[in-house]
Amino acid sequence: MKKLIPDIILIKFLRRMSMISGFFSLLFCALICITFLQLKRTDPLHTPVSTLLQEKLIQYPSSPNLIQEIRQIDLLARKAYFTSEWQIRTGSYLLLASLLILIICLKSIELITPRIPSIQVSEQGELWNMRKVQFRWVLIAGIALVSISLTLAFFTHRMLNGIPNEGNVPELFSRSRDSLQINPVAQSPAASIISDTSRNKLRSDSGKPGGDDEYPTQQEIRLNFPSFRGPDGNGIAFQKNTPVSWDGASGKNVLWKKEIPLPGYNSPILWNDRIFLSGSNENKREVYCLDAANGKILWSADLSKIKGSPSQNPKVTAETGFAASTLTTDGIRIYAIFANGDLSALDFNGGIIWTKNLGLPNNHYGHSSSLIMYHDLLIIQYDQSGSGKVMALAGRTGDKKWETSRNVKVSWSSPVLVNTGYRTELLLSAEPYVASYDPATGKELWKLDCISGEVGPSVAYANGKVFSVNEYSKLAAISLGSIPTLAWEDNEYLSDVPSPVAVKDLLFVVTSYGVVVCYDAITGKKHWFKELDKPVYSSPIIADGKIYILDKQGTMHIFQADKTLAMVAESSLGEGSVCTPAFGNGRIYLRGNRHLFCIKK
Amino acid sequence: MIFLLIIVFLPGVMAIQRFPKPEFESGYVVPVNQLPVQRGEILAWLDVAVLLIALSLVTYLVLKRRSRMGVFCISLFSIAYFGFYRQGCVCSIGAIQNVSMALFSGNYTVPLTVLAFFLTPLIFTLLFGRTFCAAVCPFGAFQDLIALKPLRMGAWLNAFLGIIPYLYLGLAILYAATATEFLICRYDPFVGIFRLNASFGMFLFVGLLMLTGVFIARPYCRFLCPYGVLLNWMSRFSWKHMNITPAECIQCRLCENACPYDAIEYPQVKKNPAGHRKQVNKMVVLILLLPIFIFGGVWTGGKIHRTLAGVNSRVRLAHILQPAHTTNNQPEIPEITAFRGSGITQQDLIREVTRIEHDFLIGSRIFGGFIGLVFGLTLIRLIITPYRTDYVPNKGTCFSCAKCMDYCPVVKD
Amino acid sequence: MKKTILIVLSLILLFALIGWMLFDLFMGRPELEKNPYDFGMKKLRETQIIPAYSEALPIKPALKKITSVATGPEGKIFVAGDGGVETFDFGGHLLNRISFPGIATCIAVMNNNILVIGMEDHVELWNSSGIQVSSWKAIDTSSVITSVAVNKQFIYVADAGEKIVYKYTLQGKMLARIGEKDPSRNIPGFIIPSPFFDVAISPAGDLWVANTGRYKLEKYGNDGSLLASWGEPSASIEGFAGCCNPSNFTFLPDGLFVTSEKGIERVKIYSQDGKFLALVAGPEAFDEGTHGLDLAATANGWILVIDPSRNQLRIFLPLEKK
Amino acid sequence: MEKQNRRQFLRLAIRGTLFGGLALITGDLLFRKGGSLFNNNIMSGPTVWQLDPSKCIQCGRCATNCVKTPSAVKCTHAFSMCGYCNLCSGYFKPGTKNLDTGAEKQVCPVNAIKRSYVEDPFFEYTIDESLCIGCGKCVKGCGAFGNGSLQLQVRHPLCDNCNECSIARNCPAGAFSRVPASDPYLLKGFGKDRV
Repeated sequence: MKKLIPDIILIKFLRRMSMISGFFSLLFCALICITFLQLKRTDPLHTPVSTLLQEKLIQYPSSPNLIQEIRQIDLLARKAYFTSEWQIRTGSYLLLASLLILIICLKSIELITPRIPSIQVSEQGELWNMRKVQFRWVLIAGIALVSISLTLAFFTHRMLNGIPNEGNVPELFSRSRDSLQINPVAQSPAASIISDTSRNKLRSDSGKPGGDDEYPTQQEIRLNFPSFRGPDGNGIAFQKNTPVSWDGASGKNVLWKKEIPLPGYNSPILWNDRIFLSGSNENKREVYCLDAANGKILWSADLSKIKGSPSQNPKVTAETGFAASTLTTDGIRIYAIFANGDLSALDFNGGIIWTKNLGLPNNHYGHSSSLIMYHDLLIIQYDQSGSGKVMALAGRTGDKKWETSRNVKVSWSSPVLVNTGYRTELLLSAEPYVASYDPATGKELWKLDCISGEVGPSVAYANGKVFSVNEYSKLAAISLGSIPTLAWEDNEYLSDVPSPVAVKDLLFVVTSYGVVVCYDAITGKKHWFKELDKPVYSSPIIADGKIYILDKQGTMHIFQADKTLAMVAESSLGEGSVCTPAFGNGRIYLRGNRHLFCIKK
Repeated sequence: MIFLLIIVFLPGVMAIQRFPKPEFESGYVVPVNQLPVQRGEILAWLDVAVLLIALSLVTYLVLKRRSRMGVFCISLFSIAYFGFYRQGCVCSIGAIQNVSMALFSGNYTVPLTVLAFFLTPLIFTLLFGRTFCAAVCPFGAFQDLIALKPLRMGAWLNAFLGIIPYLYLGLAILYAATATEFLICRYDPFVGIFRLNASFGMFLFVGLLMLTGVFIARPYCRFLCPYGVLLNWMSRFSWKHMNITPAECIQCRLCENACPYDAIEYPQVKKNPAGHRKQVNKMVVLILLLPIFIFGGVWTGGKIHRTLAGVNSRVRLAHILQPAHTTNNQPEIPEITAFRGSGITQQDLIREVTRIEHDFLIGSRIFGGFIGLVFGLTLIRLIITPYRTDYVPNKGTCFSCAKCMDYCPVVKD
Repeated sequence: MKKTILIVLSLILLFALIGWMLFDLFMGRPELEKNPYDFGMKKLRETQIIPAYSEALPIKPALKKITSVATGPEGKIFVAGDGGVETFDFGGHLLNRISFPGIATCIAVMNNNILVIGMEDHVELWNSSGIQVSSWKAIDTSSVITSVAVNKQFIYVADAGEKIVYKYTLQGKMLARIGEKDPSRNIPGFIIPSPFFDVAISPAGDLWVANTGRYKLEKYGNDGSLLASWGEPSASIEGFAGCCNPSNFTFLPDGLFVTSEKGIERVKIYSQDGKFLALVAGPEAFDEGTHGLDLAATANGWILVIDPSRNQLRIFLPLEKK
Repeated sequence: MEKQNRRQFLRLAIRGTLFGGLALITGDLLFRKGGSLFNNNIMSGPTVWQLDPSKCIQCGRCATNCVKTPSAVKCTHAFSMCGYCNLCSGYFKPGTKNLDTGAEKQVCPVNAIKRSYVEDPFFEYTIDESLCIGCGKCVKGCGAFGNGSLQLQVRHPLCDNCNECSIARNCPAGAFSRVPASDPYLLKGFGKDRV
């Protein structure tokens, strides 16, 4: 039988066809891609031009030609939108068609071309070595697989641990929790550590403010005593085997004592082998760095005349002084604030990194709120009569990262940073409310009207409960949750200087006239109370399961932090004190009216 | 057939007790919402019928008539019907997930039609080999169509890539069993083509896959398809499997390069140079190692279970809810809005997530063990000496596409 | 040779695809892609001005669904809801509870401490010790009573179903239908698209009604004539935002209006002639989508807001003038 | 050759086991409590995807995530709940003053809502589904201020009824679920609950 067209020609023709169709299919493919991207990017009504005009329209409503303009643009935009949709649809049809032609051509070429049976020696080679190679590669695949999955697991692990865990969580979490338990503090440290590390991670990859700056981990911080009332500012120290008995007069268990040149009611802070505190009078402001080993003053930085420092002195009372605010450190820099609003950052050798003045505080007793660090942010509570605010400065540069104004009266309390289970909250207390802020952004998380008067004590926190107290007001226990609410309140024993401290389900309130009360944190019923019959200004600290209360005459009253009243010891300093102790491992640093004492077991 | 799509208008039967609407004086009547419904169940059964017919037809063509042309025609039909008309969404491959979800997570019962789609090909394969892959599966048929310049790959590559489907299958079952998601459907490259509509990512995905498909024949079937794993098992022990030659093989070697899928086994009569005893020892060692492989898998599975769980939407939500995400400057993430609206407390969510992760721990351990086993067996298989006198299809990997038959000069007398 | 290259290339492609699948599966962050069709609610809910009030501890009634609040003489707070009425003092301490079946949709209090409680379709009178004084017969099957107001002689009942305000004697005798569409007396009639329809008596003794379909507050005389009206729709702080606002309103002792809105949840204070004065609480104080913020004001100027979404009675105290 | 026979037998045995396995799975799926055959929760028939408007938060993903363009999810107007407002917050941008159908005032990005006069002061709003892209902007507006009579629904003739709905996978509110094909729609406000 004779063919109409000889194969050669047919094949040539088919080749052409396939070429052409191939070209077209590529073309259509490209076009589809382009239009697709266009389509996905645009919402018809939100072309940049129209949005611009819209804004203009808000300024001049009912300007006819403006409206006309918008409508035209809008119409065009919609047209464009629908045409591009149409284009894609038709485009894909065409693409398919051309592909079909291509395939048909090639297939038929394949059919027409006479197939010569080929018997070339297969490249497969001997089965045995072939099998050997296969064997090897399967093994390789296995190893690769395991290693890949392990790396994957490793890299995503921390992030996955960041899940909030608090309250009665099933065992899967709680196990990991115990393993990380460092201390008897109420809120699971594991939770805070984990969520913090995870936040670091999330922060660094979402490039949040200060993400570039490094700062110590929670564990490091908790080995030290970097701010007023401990790492979190809530009166909890994480050190173990702390001394209980000493005697300043006889020098028993006193490792060293050192006179501090200038007076100041601020408390010492500790980082590794160094202690920092400040002193000031009307015209001199100094920060001191002492060697923890021997009490030698390693350096003292003179901050008397910094740029922008106000000429006139703030009016302060003798009970507050010019240096009531305790310093803080992030292990890289030390930050100090004085009663006239002078704020400075020093390096560990006493070099001044930056200074600024926050404006003379309008505060009739004198500014006394202490500083605290959140990651690389220096957080300052600046409640003055007329304008309350809280702000965060970048530790490295002193640039303001955020500032949130607070509708409060002037206060003397200090900020507290606690992890409430799935986030770290910045807790401030001042008339009329206790408020919580996101330390990263300054966004107010919640507030609750429950405190009044001239608030001096800072808040305490344990197990999802925040405790705030003030004289002539009340003791309020706030239970957090979706909406924080007042759990219970009491007004029998109130303090106007010492801050309360809470641990697990116990709350300890020390009144300024010297009564120690232990409450049940959940119900508010009193477990026990003890009259020291000496006034107390220093804030109590709980360390190693004991509560340390230093009265104004310098006697440290130490009780078990427990439901039942158990006196551990009473040790006197031989010098009056109103400052809060700082704890190092096996040591306590106490600032008396004139000296700094180091107590060692 | 397309016009068989029935549309029912539900009249406003639903009793509406609500805030009274404005009374109109102009005699305006409130229109009724028209709520048309899906195509009826009968059509689903019709699909099953079509599947059955197509399967038996292909089987007949391959085993009795040995006609490649017929198979080709059927493949065109199934591309047209299962592909472009049914939009590739009556799919045996996907049915794996419905079945495993129904098996493991209680509150889902698999529709009978889906079950039918899952079973029929398996049973057919158990009897006659992978005739489903040959031409009935639209995906296979489509790839067969575009395999224009199939190149042969080294046996080691086949072995190496041959592992992937097992992983895919394991993951798919894991996610379906935990009611997390349908992995196979999510990354199904071909529905996009059949629908002429896909997200841009999938569009590129399928484009590139087709490109590979030109040179590597049936890349999806061989190196991804999870259903292929099951079919492979079935086919290995099939009752009647197609053969290259209709009668006695004459060792003409014409079919050596006939198979674009490297599924032809060459004759093997020589003894292993390494010696029989050595081989037996190797075998024994491997068999002893098998438990270790499995435990290795279990261990690894336990390690990555959190990573795997991260895909689950609830777990993802728990991450999103971390305060680091909720800053006030950027617009709020919808997940958070929805969560707040849902009235579930964070604690409840955490408890739920913990449960899910626990399920995943168990699941991924089993998954790991399974993969370990697969490795072990694959290695053992590579030790065993085959003894073959003829050129025969590898019953596991052969798609029964009948391509090789045309190469065989032998005719049945 | 060419073959091997092709193979290698296509293999690389294959692996790239698988890699993409894995990446998309484990690293994909669908939640971060922004919504091109955002309605812009967040922007609308941002208020430019600071509230002139600060919030105190909310009262949490035991009632299931609280709907309405009223203040009585000697500074009692009455909260009505599903299955009863609870009475509180200013300290938020529960004084007593009246229980009855059905949902009390609104409440008003007479000087002699008699409670006027609007049920779904009728009105009941109770005395404060929990004894039912009387229960009037249902007005109409389609009635939806959303608010009651009472002065010395009359009880006014707002019926969102009938879109009318009824005037009753204290004994429950219906005297008049107020606010019916009447072009001759140029009364436009009430348009009530959704069941939010509030009435209140001003300290001056005038009857005010919220005509939510027209975004206005309207003042009616004893004879049912329309005396005055003010209000206009606007998303900005001065106006009433969108449909069915103001959803509720009440009066301060000095005769200022306190209004609440849904959609953009906010509580605001207007002067007697409808000039915007101050913001009590902005949207950020409420959950998005909170409907029906019923209002009441105490003699000392506190503003009580029913928050159905949190089922709390929110209390706002005026900040001292600076 | 008995070696061959042993092979044969082995194959037969394994074939039997495989078959048995399949049979087991099937049996379990069919006959277990609530299985495909004897179950009381009528799920054994084909299922379709359903959007629960009471969960929906109008995140706009129905428009962007559906495998079809435009999406198979459309805005549905439950007329019997509509207040027929003159100022419809689902139609007009917030703060619109003089109410005409000018493009600069419309919420809908694709002009899919038709506003027609009924009588003073009532207007009827109807959705042109051929235009609607299911973005839910109007739904947001209507729900926030009005009765919420505008609701998103999966329009089933358009829906491909994927084995796994890609919107469902990305729905932040988990508003999608498989339901029996027998009653595919769910509109908020029908039945007991008042708006």
